[in-house]
Amino acid sequence: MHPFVLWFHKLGSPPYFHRLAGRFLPWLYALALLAGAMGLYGGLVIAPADYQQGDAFRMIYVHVPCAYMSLFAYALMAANSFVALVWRIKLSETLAMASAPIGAAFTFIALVTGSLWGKPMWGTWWTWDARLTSELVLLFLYLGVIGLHHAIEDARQAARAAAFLALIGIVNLPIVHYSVLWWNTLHQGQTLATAKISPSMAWPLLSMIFATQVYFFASLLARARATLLALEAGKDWVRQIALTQKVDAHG
Amino acid sequence: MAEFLHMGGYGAYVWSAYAVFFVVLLVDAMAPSRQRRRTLHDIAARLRRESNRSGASKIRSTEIEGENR
Amino acid sequence: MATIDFAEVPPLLAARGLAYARNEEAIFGPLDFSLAAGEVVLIEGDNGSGKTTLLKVLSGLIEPTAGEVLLHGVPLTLAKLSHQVALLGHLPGMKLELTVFQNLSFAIGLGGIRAGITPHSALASVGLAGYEDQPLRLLSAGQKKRAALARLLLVPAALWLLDEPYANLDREGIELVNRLLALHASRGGAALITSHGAYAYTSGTPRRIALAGSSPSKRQENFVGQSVANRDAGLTQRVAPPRLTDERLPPNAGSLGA
Amino acid sequence: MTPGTTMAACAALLKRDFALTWRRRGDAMNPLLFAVMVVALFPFALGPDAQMLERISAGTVFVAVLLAELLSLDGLFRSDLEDGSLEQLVLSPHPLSLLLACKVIAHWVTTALPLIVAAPLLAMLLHLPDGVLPVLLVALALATPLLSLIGAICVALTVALRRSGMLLTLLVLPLIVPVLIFGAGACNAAQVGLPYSAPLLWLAAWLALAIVLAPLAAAAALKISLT
Repeated sequence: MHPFVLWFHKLGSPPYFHRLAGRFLPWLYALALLAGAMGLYGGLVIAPADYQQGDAFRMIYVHVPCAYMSLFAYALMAANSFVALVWRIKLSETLAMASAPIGAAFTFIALVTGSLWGKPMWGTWWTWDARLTSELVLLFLYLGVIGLHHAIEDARQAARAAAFLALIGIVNLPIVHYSVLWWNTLHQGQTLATAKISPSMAWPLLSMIFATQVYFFASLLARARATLLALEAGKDWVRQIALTQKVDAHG
Repeated sequence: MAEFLHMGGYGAYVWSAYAVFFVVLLVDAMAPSRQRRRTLHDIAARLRRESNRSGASKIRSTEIEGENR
Repeated sequence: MATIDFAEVPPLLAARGLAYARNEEAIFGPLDFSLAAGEVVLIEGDNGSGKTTLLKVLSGLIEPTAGEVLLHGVPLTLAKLSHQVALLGHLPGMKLELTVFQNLSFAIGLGGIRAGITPHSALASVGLAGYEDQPLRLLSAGQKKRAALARLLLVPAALWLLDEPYANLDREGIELVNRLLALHASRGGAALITSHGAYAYTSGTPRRIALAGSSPSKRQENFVGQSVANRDAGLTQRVAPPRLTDERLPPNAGSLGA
Repeated sequence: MTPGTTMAACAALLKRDFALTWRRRGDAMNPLLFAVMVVALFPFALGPDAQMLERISAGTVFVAVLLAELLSLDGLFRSDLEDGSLEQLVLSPHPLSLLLACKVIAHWVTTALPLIVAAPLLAMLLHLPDGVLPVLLVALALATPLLSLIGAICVALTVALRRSGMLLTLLVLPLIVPVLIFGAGACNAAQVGLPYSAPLLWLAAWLALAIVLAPLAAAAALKISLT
């Protein structure tokens, strides 16, 4: 077998993944914090106020990365769900289900910050804009996946059922988006000014997007590690960890 | 500094947005380690229960373990 | 039956290393056994020893965690399952609101009908003649069981999987089940039946498969299958000693040192 | 031994489900009653102003009908699961997707069709203009089977749960947003004199797609939740 394929198989084994992810985790968290700090400094301090929106535009540095990550997390969840359903790989099930709460968190932030941004800019907390509505539907989809996953007792069956729902959702998302777009243009035209963004405003945004992306992977790995421990509770490698942790706690 | 916090009159909105961002992500970041601690605690408790119970059937278990190998 | 060379023909049903686990907790297995046409095998085990789950796995309803089920030597998948297996579980699989006849004709529509039998004759042979137009909910528990048995007679399945068929039945009913099983076996069918041992299974001792109960001492004694008269020498019928998984091993038994 | 044909199996299943609905015909009227009550509540909440009711009529009827159907969806496989018939369906040698399609058809005929028949009455309560009524009926005829098909997938995913009502709603609602938008949108367009054929055609296209794919998805989902 090709060495890469071999490595991939090895990665699929829970103990190996657990060890490897554990080694990466601190670095990922550190990188996310660093990039986040850089982006925030650039966004809040260095970048000039927008000539139209004033300082309100600074919400872009949390809103846009979260909105982007809400879609990215869903895409990753759906991809892992597909692998989990077709090849029944335990790690993929775990990763798919670990993506859901993080994605839901990002979606929630995107909605709330969007609302906070909309109030001073459009004069309203909420508008039935295509993007906002799609984001709301996305949140419902996430909640559905999480709800289904928690409702079914058998852990692996729960993951498979929720993964199936995630796949149906990804078919549904573009349909929702375009139908809302169509519905919205029929009722009211809303045009958002798409001004070109200056470099001093752009690089903090990129830095923040990078930070949320790295944070997402860190949180994903941490969640997947915790879930794998519960899934493999009967296995020797988990018991060893449980015992050594206990020793640590006492000594 | 006050001017920085004021954010040109949008301070309340901007800082609420950032607060939501950090609070939600902080909760999210705490969740895995909490779950991990709980799982390990449960497993350790189960191991303790089993070792208490298994004093009598120790010999048989080793026999079957031998068959397994 | 004697003319068939068992060494050549694959057994009707074979299980190889069959095991099922839920949430990493072993429900049963690994099990190895086979079942030839004309055989009736009793699966024994205490409550919770995985009898019902075993039947569901054998029927293809749920997939085993390890091992495989072979039907006529071909791996069983739900998609390939065709008119071979009839499962009678704890639930009747019938509608209380509908009449006995409506229920049976639905079963026939779904599974087809065995040659030379009608719903009426099937009902007569389970002692329910005259109950055709009675809604199922008006029947007693034992009569419902008999109606479910009539369904088995009608459907052209070679392998019967009966979960606690003796439950809710009086002495006469138990004899009826045994008679039906003997009839089915004599026609070249086979049956696996479960029992937790509280009922008298009479009329010739069938071969037995014991599932691991929860107490280890019992398990040591009764895992060996007893053979019946029509078992052929060409078949290797082995019931593996039920293995303990890591789950049930005490930590000081060496499993952690691995 | 005579194995039954798939056609015979589907016919038997349809016949059984219709017979069952007939036996429980009291319960079968519940969705209809629910829709009537929901529609009747709107004038109480918004006031009897005929013009305003006219404006919201198509959308209200649509929402009421979809909610009523959603309410009945929970029971699509419930009784079959409880008495073991669902296992027999899964174990039957015929394609599970076709059998599930038959169950969806039976469900649609027994719950959605009465709702569509009653839609003119609901529309009249809210002063829907007579000219829009045909559009409403066509839109409902396209949207309700879509809801039944999409709902069947979600019901199949939640069937093994003891209490699935709220979760089922959470799963179904985001999936039927487009159906609602296009169905009610067509009626609203007709009401203000705009062309309404495009949304209806979209609905028809999705229905065609769902008829093919949804039973397959529902069968796959059911197999996951029964393991």
